[in-house]
Amino acid sequence: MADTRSTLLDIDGLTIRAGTRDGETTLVDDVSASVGPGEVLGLIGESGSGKTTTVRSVVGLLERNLTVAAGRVSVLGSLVCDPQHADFARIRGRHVGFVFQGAGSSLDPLLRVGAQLREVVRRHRPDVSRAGMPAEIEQALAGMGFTDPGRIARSYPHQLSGGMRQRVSIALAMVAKPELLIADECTSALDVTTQKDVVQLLTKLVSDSGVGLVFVTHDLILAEEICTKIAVMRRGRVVETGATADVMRAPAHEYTRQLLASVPRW
Amino acid sequence: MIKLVATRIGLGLVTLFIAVSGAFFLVHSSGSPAVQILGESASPERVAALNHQLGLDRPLVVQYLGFLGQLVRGDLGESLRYAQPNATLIMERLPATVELAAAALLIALVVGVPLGALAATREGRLADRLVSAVSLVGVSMPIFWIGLMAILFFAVRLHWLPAGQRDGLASLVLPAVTLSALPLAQIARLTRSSMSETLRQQFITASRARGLSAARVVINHALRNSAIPVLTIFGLQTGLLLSGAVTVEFVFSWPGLGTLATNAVQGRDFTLVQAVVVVGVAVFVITNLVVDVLYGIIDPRIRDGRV
Amino acid sequence: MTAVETRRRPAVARGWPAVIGFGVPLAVIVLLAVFAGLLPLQDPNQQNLANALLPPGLDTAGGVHHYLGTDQLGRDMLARMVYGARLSLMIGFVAMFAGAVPGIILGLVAGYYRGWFDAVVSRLIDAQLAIPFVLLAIAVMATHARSVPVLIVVLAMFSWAPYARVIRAETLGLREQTFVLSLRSAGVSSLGIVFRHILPNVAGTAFVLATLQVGSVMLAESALSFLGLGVVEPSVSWGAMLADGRDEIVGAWWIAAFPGLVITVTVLLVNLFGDALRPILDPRHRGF
Amino acid sequence: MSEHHEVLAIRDLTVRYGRAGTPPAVDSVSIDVSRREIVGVVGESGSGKTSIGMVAAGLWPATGGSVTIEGRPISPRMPRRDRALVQMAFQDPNASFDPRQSVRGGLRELRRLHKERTGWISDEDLLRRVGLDSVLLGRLPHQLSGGQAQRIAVARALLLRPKLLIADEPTSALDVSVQAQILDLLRALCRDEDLSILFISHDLAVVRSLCRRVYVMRHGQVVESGSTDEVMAHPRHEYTVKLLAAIPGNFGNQKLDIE
Amino acid sequence: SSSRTGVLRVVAQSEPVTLNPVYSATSDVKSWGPMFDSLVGTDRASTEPDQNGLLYGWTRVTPTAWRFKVREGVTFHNGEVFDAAAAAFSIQQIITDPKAPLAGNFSAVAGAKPVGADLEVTTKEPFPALPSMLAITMAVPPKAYQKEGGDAFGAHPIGTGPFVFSDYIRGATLETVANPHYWRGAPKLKGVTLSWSTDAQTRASFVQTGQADIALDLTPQTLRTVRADRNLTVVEKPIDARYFVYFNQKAPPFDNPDLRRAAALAIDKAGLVQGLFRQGGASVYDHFVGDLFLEKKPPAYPDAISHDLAEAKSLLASVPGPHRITFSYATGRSPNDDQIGAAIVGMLQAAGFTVTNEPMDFATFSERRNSNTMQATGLQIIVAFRDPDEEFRPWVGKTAITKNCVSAPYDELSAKALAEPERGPREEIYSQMEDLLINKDVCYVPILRYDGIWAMGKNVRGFVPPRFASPDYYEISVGS
Ligand SMILES: Nc1ncnc2c1ncn2[C@@H]1O[C@H](COP(=O)(O)OP(=O)(O)OP(=O)(O)O)[C@@H](O)[C@H]1O
Ligand SMILES: Nc1ncnc2c1ncn2[C@@H]1O[C@H](COP(=O)(O)OP(=O)(O)OP(=O)(O)O)[C@@H](O)[C@H]1O
Ligand SMILES: [Mg+2]
Ligand SMILES: [Mg+2]
Repeated sequence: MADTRSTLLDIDGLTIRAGTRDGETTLVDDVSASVGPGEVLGLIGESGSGKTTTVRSVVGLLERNLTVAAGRVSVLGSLVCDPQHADFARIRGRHVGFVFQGAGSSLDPLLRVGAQLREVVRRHRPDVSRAGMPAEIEQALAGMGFTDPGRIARSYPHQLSGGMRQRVSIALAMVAKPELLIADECTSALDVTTQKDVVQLLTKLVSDSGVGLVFVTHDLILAEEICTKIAVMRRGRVVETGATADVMRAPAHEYTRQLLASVPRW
Repeated sequence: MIKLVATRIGLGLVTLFIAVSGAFFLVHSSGSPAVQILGESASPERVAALNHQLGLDRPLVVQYLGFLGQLVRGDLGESLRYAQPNATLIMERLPATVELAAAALLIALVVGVPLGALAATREGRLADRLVSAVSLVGVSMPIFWIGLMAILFFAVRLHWLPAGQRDGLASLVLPAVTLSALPLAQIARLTRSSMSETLRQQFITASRARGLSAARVVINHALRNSAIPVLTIFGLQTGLLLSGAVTVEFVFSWPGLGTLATNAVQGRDFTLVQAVVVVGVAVFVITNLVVDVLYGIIDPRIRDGRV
Repeated sequence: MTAVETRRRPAVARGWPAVIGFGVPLAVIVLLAVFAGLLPLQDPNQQNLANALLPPGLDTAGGVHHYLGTDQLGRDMLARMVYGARLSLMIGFVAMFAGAVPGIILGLVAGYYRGWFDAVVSRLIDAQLAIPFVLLAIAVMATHARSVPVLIVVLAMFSWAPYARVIRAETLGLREQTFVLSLRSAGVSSLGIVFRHILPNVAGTAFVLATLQVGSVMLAESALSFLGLGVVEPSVSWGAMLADGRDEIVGAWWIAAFPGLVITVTVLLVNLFGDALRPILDPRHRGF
Repeated sequence: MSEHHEVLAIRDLTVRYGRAGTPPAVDSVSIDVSRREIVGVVGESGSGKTSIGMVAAGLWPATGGSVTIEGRPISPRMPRRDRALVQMAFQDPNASFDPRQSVRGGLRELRRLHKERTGWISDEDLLRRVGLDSVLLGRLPHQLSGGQAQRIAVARALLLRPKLLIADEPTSALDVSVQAQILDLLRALCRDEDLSILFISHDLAVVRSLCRRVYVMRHGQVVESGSTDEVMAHPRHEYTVKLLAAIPGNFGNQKLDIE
Repeated sequence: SSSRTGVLRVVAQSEPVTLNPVYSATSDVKSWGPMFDSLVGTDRASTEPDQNGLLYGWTRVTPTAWRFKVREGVTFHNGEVFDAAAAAFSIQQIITDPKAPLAGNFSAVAGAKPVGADLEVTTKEPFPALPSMLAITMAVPPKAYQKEGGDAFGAHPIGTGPFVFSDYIRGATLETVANPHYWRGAPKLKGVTLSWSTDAQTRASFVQTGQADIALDLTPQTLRTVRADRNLTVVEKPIDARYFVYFNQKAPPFDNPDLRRAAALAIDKAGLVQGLFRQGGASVYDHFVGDLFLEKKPPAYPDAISHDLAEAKSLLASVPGPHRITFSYATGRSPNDDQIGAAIVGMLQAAGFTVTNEPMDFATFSERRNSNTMQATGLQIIVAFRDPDEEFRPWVGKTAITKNCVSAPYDELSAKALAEPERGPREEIYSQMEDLLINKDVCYVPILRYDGIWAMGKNVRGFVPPRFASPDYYEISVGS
């Protein structure tokens, strides 16, 4: 699993535009970032600053009216994402796990949770036998802090609470054991105890298996705790980037300072 | 469960009552079978005499109550023209119709759904337009024309298949394909529209992000989520085909229920018409039950429905 | 590493040309139908038995051109095609609407409210569908003088139920979605939810059904003509012409082929036009 | 305790999904919210918080118990006029928008419906209050970022000037500065506009800064309740203790020191 | 279905409701015909009654009583003996059973009974057409018939005919096998298998693909196809099927004879034949008598009406308008009937009438006709048996179904004709009647008569086109 290549994800000068009624607007402007094995990149920043848009472009799943206007994105060095050739299919799921923001709507409403997990395992995990399938699924759910994974596997998405759905979609991304995991606000609906379980699982994965993680969040405290480096976004641009400790203790940009100042103090 | 089935049966009976009453008053509003039995040159006196013998000169309400009474006892009555139990007449024809309709629906489904899915995934592109054009030919061309052309080409010219009559599997091909044209088009079109809707939803994007193959996403997620309108139209066709097969049965001299029903209507064979309607309703209520249960199976949210 | 390049323009961008491309021929058909009287055409009902069944071509028969040939009674096919467009388009569209409007409303209301109303509507749908169309047509036509309005009523009665059933089924699913809850919470009335929110969300399906229905209705009209229940001379309609040509299909193919062809073309145009129009009408396809 | 001092009174509420016999999602819960009060509900994922909110907003029937707002009983069958009394900001904001309706369209519809209650603010100002630009008015739900959708959901609820706002994780997708702005807005509305809030959240810091009283839920039951400071300083229930211990920054024994 | 050698596969138009000849319309003989013999035989060349059938050697004992000899040694398929009692029973059944369509034609027959070995038939009035009528009356076995009842008998019929009922799958096929004990000797065929196909084009396809040996009752439209097929023999021959128009003399506006005449003048019969049947299959039909007995030269009436649009117009103009009429006809009953109707409407319109076109299905048509609510009516009929009386009886005078052409002279002439024993003078009387009806009163306008069309494989031999109804399968053989 450990990769000899230095970068799992390399984003270079990414610019994304949206076609709107009054011409084009730029949603993501010249963004660069990289993630190596065992690294956790925290993508933080203002709501609407383009975090989701940036990370979705990595797997080639932008909304229809958005286009990549400039820049390069490479995943796992040799695996190249070229929208013209729709090569994303090779990396999606298997090499890059992706947890969508709004986990509630990223589950198929008509399939039981277990069936959705099974589908992914079957696709990406040839090592899991038929007989081992239920155990694998229960394990993936248990890892997400579910005490009753059997019941969850038998439930339909609408029978779960918001936090439960969010955990299910993390499990769906993790169960394929990808080298790079992109998690877009994956803990936002979790209570702190559950959040703790999930975050611990993620950090364990990073440190033990050398997985790279892109962690999009607005929770600065959480970011500080788990990220090795941080990129702060505002209005489509990365305003500040660096090692977590540096950014947190000595924010260079005015916006970062402002952000840190408004963290509710415990 | 038992309660559900019981209510269903109850509702089915209501449908039966409405349809059968409707049919009763509709047929009785026009003409009498007596002239059909007695031919062109029958005198009014003889027509009246036969009407009397058939009990058609009784007040309508009396006839209606008599008919309902019979129905309650599970008796479909006796055909006025054939002088045979309607049940027998219908059962003679039902297998042929079921065979034809099932084959046609199967073709419509097996061809229509993939076509619609293909069109939806290629929305606005050439493949989409082609699928539209091809599938629509089925809705816009008269069935008799398709049927006759099929006969002239595949039976008379090429001698590949028989020109009609029910005689083995080969004879089923042309009528079934002809009959499938309309449902095929409807199914393809609805699959396309419903699927293009589904493909826009986030969970589809999410499935793709999970690395599932395009085919898998379409088959396992998009199709299922688009299935309800398709299923509905499918259920509708099951019922419509019973009487909708008339033209095909006509062109291919297929000994099905459609011809019997049309002849019954045209010959004003009241009791037979009513019996056919009863059978139609029965088929309908059953398919409807299945379809409604399937809604719930396909979409668990409907099953757990909010109030 | 390859540059990440601009994505292909979405299909929507090609919407308008398609709308125009399919809309213009459709408009031409409609205009021809409307202004048939102003065109240098023969009387569509002028019989000339001596010139019956002339094949299409540029030849002249008795000083008159019959470019599309003549029918069994020697009437000019071209004139009949143009005049027939009037009634056919009217029947197609009016019957489609007359079926669609009640069908969609009933389907929406039944699917949304469920309960007794749904039970009643569902029973009616089933009952309607279980009664053979011919029976209905014969009964109505036998008790009413044959006229275009009566014909349209019959055809509408034939077409409302499929809408109702399909729309009801879709509504059943939509009403369980969170946004409906949110609207309820805002105090939006059930009718408001049904017509302002559920309706736009089932419009795609309704649209497809309706465009399909235009063709089915024209063909159903033809079937009625064949049973002797359709439009009556001197009215001309494509469906009736098709029925007339039914027996001649081998010997004098043009009598059925031309009306068949225009029905096919019209239905195709209506559907393709609808396909092209739908993304433009649907806010979500517009991209902003 | 007179009913009339309470804006929201939930008594012995039980909510059960599916067949009788399955364990209830909400089990005999009582919650009160007084005028201008912000009451927090925290608890484990799946503990029944949203379920309570749904019932209290009159969107889901109670299996047992009662809910009243200003003395008026709440149920899915309540009169339409009363609906404006209680508004809910949904946990999954995106799913709570009609996918075919623009932001402006949604607001316009509410204005038409409740003319007398919605005149207090223009669309532009409303969006500004929740920190959003008015260009978003023309957007469709799927074109909003997560945080934007969430704020619009809150704004939409506030537009009707409800007596009670049920806010289900209203700031979970917001960055801290925006979050602070929203919390300030909520506080201001409670102070000036006679609003009361049932604030469902998992963010204990937010709850502590916003709510005077808090209910802690687990497995469908209220395991602890009382003044926020009290509960957070001296948690009695074992689960509350766990909860507090799990706050990021509290674990790993690193006290945060942010300035 | 592969052809069993020696079995003739026939595809007919419509499946009868019953195979009981007593309950069947005469046209259904195409289906049950092979199993039955008519009481009186028919000469194949002249199509007149002959002396070679089950009954022969008849004499008219009084103007209203007939005596027939009964052929001996004939048995029904079930072994029952055919005798005078059986013949009497077969006639009696038609007279007494209200479901017997032929009863109308038998209204003049009082009864039949065996007298010794002979059969005696008595009529209420002189009825010269009796032998012709018995030529369409089938012999049924009294014992079996009474035991089963008419309805059950129709499910597995028993006759004396050359073929024996074998199997019947309703809607699909009716199989019969050769009767080795047939009284005229065993037939050449091993059997006849019937199937039905409503669509003429499909019937034609069946003989083209070899799925059937003979297709009955093809339409003019199919002629081109079958004629072009070198593997087929096509036979076209006039049958006794005709189309006519009648007016309601009792109700305005056709109570005015000038209007009736104008309408008759407006109809271009030759045009109809030429335009609608140009590929063959119809001829102008002008007279009852002459056309019924084609061998005879039709009489020329001095007042005969022939197509003259100008005269029609001027005649119409002389009557104060408006001339609003409704032309009603049944469709789907005979070749081109919808087209004929529409064409006549067009012709009437061209003459200056304002015409409402009223096509309808047959049941509605019959209802309306019987209640006499139609002004001008088009109708096709196939005469059941060839006698002038058959033409007049249902339409004219006191026996008419519609009371359109009712006046004393008709009844007087009719009585006179029936009483006339000699054929020649009798036809004279009918000629007078027809002149009155068609040319003077203009109550009835004969339009056209159409041909029967049959197509068969080259291996079918011995086919003789029938005047109506069924081919005689007895004489047919199939080669290989
Ligand atoms: N399809 C679209 N068309 C036009 N604008 C869009 C579209 N999708 C998103 N946007 C806009 O792009 C900007 C960036 O959105 P994005 O979802 O990337 O933000 P984000 O950083 O993830 O915010 P949040 O933290 O609130 O989720 C926002 O202003 C949003 O309104
Ligand atoms: N429609 C439903 N059908 C069946 N069970 C349901 C349904 N909705 C919720 N549940 C169950 O009820 C319980 C409580 O759910 P609820 O959504 O109220 O939790 P919550 O406290 O809001 O959790 P979270 O913080 O994760 O959003 C959960 O166990 C959930 O699985
Ligand atoms: Mg986002
Ligand atoms: Mg919740």
